[in-house]
Amino acid sequence: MELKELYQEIILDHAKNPRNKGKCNDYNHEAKAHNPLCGDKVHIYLNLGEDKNIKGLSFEGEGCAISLASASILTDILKGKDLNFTKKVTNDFLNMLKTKSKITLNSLSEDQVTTINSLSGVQEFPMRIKCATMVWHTFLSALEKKNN
Amino acid sequence: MELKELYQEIILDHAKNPRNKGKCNDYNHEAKAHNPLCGDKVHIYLNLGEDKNIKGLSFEGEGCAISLASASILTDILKGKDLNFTKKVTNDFLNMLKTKSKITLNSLSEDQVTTINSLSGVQEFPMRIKCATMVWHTFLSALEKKNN
Amino acid sequence: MDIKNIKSEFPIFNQKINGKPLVYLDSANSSQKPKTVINRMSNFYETEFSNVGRSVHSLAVKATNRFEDARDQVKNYINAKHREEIIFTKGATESINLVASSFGEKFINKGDEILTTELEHHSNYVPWHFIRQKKGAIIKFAPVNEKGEVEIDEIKKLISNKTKIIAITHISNVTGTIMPLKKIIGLAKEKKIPVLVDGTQGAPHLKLDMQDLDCDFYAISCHKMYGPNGLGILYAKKKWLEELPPYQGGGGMISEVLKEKVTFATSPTKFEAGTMQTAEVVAFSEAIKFIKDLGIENIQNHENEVLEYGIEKLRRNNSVNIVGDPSNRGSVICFTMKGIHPHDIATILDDDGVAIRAGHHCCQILHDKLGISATARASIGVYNSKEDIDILCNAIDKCKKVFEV
Amino acid sequence: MDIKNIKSEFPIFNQKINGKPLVYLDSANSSQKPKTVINRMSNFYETEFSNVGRSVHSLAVKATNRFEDARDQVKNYINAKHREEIIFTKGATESINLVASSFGEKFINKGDEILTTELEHHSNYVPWHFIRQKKGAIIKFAPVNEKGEVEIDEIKKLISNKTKIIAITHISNVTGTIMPLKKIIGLAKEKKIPVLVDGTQGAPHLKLDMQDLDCDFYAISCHKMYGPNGLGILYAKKKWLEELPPYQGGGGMISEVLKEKVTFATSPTKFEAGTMQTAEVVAFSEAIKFIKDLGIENIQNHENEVLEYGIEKLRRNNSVNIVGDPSNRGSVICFTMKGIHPHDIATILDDDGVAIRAGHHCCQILHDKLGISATARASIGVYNSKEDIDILCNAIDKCKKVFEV
Ligand SMILES: Cc1ncc(COP(=O)(O)O)c(C=O)c1O
Ligand SMILES: Cc1ncc(COP(=O)(O)O)c(C=O)c1O
Repeated sequence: MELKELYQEIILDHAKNPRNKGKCNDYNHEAKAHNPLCGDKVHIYLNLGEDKNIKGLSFEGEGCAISLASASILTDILKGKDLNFTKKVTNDFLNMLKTKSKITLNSLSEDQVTTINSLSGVQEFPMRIKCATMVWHTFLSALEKKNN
Repeated sequence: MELKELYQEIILDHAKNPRNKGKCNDYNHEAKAHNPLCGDKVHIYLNLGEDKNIKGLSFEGEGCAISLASASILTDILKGKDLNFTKKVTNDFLNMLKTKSKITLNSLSEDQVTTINSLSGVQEFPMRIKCATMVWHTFLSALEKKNN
Repeated sequence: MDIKNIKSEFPIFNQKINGKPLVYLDSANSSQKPKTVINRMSNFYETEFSNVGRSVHSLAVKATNRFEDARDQVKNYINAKHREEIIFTKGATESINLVASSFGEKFINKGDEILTTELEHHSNYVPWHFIRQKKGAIIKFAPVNEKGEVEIDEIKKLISNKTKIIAITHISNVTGTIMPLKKIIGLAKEKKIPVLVDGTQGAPHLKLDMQDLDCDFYAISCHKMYGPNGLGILYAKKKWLEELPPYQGGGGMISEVLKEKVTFATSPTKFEAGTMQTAEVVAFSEAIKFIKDLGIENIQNHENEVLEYGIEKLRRNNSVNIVGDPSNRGSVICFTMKGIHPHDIATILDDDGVAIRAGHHCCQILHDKLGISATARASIGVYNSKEDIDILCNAIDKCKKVFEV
Repeated sequence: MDIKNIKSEFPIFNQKINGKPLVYLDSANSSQKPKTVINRMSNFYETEFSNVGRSVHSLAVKATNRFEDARDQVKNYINAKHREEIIFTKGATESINLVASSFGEKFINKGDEILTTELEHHSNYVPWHFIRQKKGAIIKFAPVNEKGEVEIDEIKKLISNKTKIIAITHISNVTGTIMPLKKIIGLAKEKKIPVLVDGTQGAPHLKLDMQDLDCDFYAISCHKMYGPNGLGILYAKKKWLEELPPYQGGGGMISEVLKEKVTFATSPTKFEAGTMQTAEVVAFSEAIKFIKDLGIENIQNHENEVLEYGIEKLRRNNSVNIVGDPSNRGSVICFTMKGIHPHDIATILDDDGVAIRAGHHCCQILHDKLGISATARASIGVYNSKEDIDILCNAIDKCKKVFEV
């Protein structure tokens, strides 16, 4: 278990300067979650357009570097993308942490692949996997939960 | 632990032919007890005279050889005796099983001392001590419990 | 492993009792432990111990993984559908108390009926008695017949539209009766009545398949299954664990704790308040491995051989009266002797190194029905052999000599 | 035994964590076990195991004697007046649930008040929450001040003639505050209000004297006292054990069981339903021996030295903020770091072999009050030394490097 694998440059950057923090405009879906064992919290806001595109995507939350970076990376990469595509990325991401693989998705830029793979270091830290995955599960619930 | 010490001739005799079984005449005190772990039951009946003499003493009960013999021996030895004396014998008996001693009471006949000492073999069988003592405790409660 | 020599896996047999080899015929009370189980427990404390699920350091990670692995192994062993259906408890008694309390609190009201049998262990009656008292409910007892069986028709007769739950044993710890569970559960399903099975005596001896059995709750004591003390299991169908309120409150079982209100975690955590018996749970996975390596069918066949040999031999002894004669019997023989109280039998047998139990075996209602206050019980585990039965029978003859009957 | 070299009594330290010696600072979560305790447990299973109190054979006699001896040892160690006042449970959580349920059922009614503090562990709140829900009672929380203390005047103010019980911790597992129990109990006695002490964190560190303390209930977790998992103690004054209804129902706790009614045994059996954790109880008597051999005062002095050294050293670190500043503190330091979440601290510390815990430590109400969602906690046991603190502090500096703060 290499600490450097876990706290990579990219992760620390996202953790310290999380992208898309706050409530995005005109959000019409949202979901929240928390981890009672450690107190991490996350709240996802998203604007799903009629055209099934994620027009807006943001989060609020508190937690460790891994959970903040994961939320920041998620919002950064999935914003503006098509609904089905975001589901696929999410499943691939969750799978990556389960099976200790890396993500390879042609529709993501090389940069984006690098960014998302930066979270693969968590594989070696079983107690931290939930920190990385909680926001992705929350994103999936948000997709289901349309506000009215 | 010698089985022969436990199941002495005298004990088996009292167990098979328990003395003073049933309700004695004109009993004015009684008490009962049971051991929930093994199902042993005992019921003491006694007639305590104005003169503080135990005029009548008997028991009903179900149980193992040790408990039946103990009840039979108790009633046999204490019947007709003075209240204070019976309390003393009872305490000495209970003490004998606690401290692994033998009983020596001048006011008992040699025969009676032998009989009561036949129960001292129980000392070496800790799980059986309650079988021998329950009736003596019940006798003490009966002394306290006057019927009206 | 060879079932004929399996005794050597159990360190307890490396000793003499009153100068004689130990013949342990008290497994229905608690089974002895194979050395793999004992060693796993020490080894866990020596190298991997930490509290589970709460810390993120390396020891906690190891301990948590071992703990949750054990849950998976239990799930697989009893063929539950979901790992969340496995709750670790202190014992079968706690498992049943949990259901009686949580289910009873929510679903049992004044006048409702709890259906059970005259065969039950106090652990499958007293918890229901508490609910009867609290809620003004009624307990109905399906009667036991002279063979020690509960007839399915008797159960059918007692089911009413007030019946809220059926609580029934898998194997009687007195008569050894193996209950016709599938039929009873079938009946219950028709009426949509949930069934709790007290599996304490079933689990060590029979193949378990929760999906096939289709009961709603199944209670297990690990210490009777070659596992450690102080550990039990409650299997419960997921839908119940979602619906039932939590049982004990404390660390770990919560979702959010505020001054005004508390919300709860999902199952299994919801029902596992406070620090769990980590070492015991981890060691129990070795007990499951022990059983799986031998094969439960092989264990059952072996035990049945010993059991039948024992019953036959005791039947030939005129002074011995075997309690009950169920057509389907597992691992237990209760008996009485003319003129010798079971307590005395147990003491005399012990002098020959033979460990049995005497008393009402926590089944007072059954003993009252049978009209006897106590019985002697020889119960069989994987380590017993026909030679053990021979020694038992010789010791029984000695009882007659001591008592001159 | 030499307290400076006591680590060698604990097998867990014979290993490297990530290539470094293990520095175990998570004892408030669960303590490690000395080899005497581990060996006693194996040895008991190997040579003396049997179910207690139920059979009369030799193994059962041995096991029962060992079990009841352990009860005497607990009684003597905590200076209870009667051995019947010692109930074995699954842990402090169960001990408190037992009291909340049995006491609450009988004595708490609609509108009655339960007085507790903002410092409590979920295990000393959620069980009372259940009773609040069931009975329509009210829970009052004595506030914690900025030092992490609960002022005695605040408690005085909250006591009313509706207060039915006071439930209060001995030592906070977050701020380390040692509560002024004698004063609180004194206040309560004046008003004849019973007091339950959550002694989970007190028992491993402080001298216990129930007769002197004069509380009504005291809950202990044996696994935090160098004893085995899955075992706890409830001390309760005899008069309460006589008055309270039983908690769980099952084998062993009964007097007479009939179809219509059930009567119960006397204490302690009344509260010990089902098969007990015999091996754990027996092994726990070795944990008591371990503590007694060292002397609890020596343990306390040693731990206090390490604690004070730690607090001083952490105070000098500008990036570290220690939570609470109670004038009377035991064995626990919770802290936060600017720009680094406690979870990340714990992971980075682990890389240096340092085991701490991060989270809200089952004290969400306290964390909410402090306005922080999580803290890092280093907690001290007898095996810790000043060198451990030095390694902790170096590892903390490493956190700053990793996070470039
Ligand atoms: C049929 C039956 N049910 C329940 C129990 C209670 O199990 P435990 O004491 O392990 O909780 C027993 C054990 O004596 C039993 O034989
Ligand atoms: C103050 C306090 N109370 C209660 C508990 C609960 O103890 P257990 O989990 O052993 O039941 C703990 C342990 O985390 C504690 O620190």
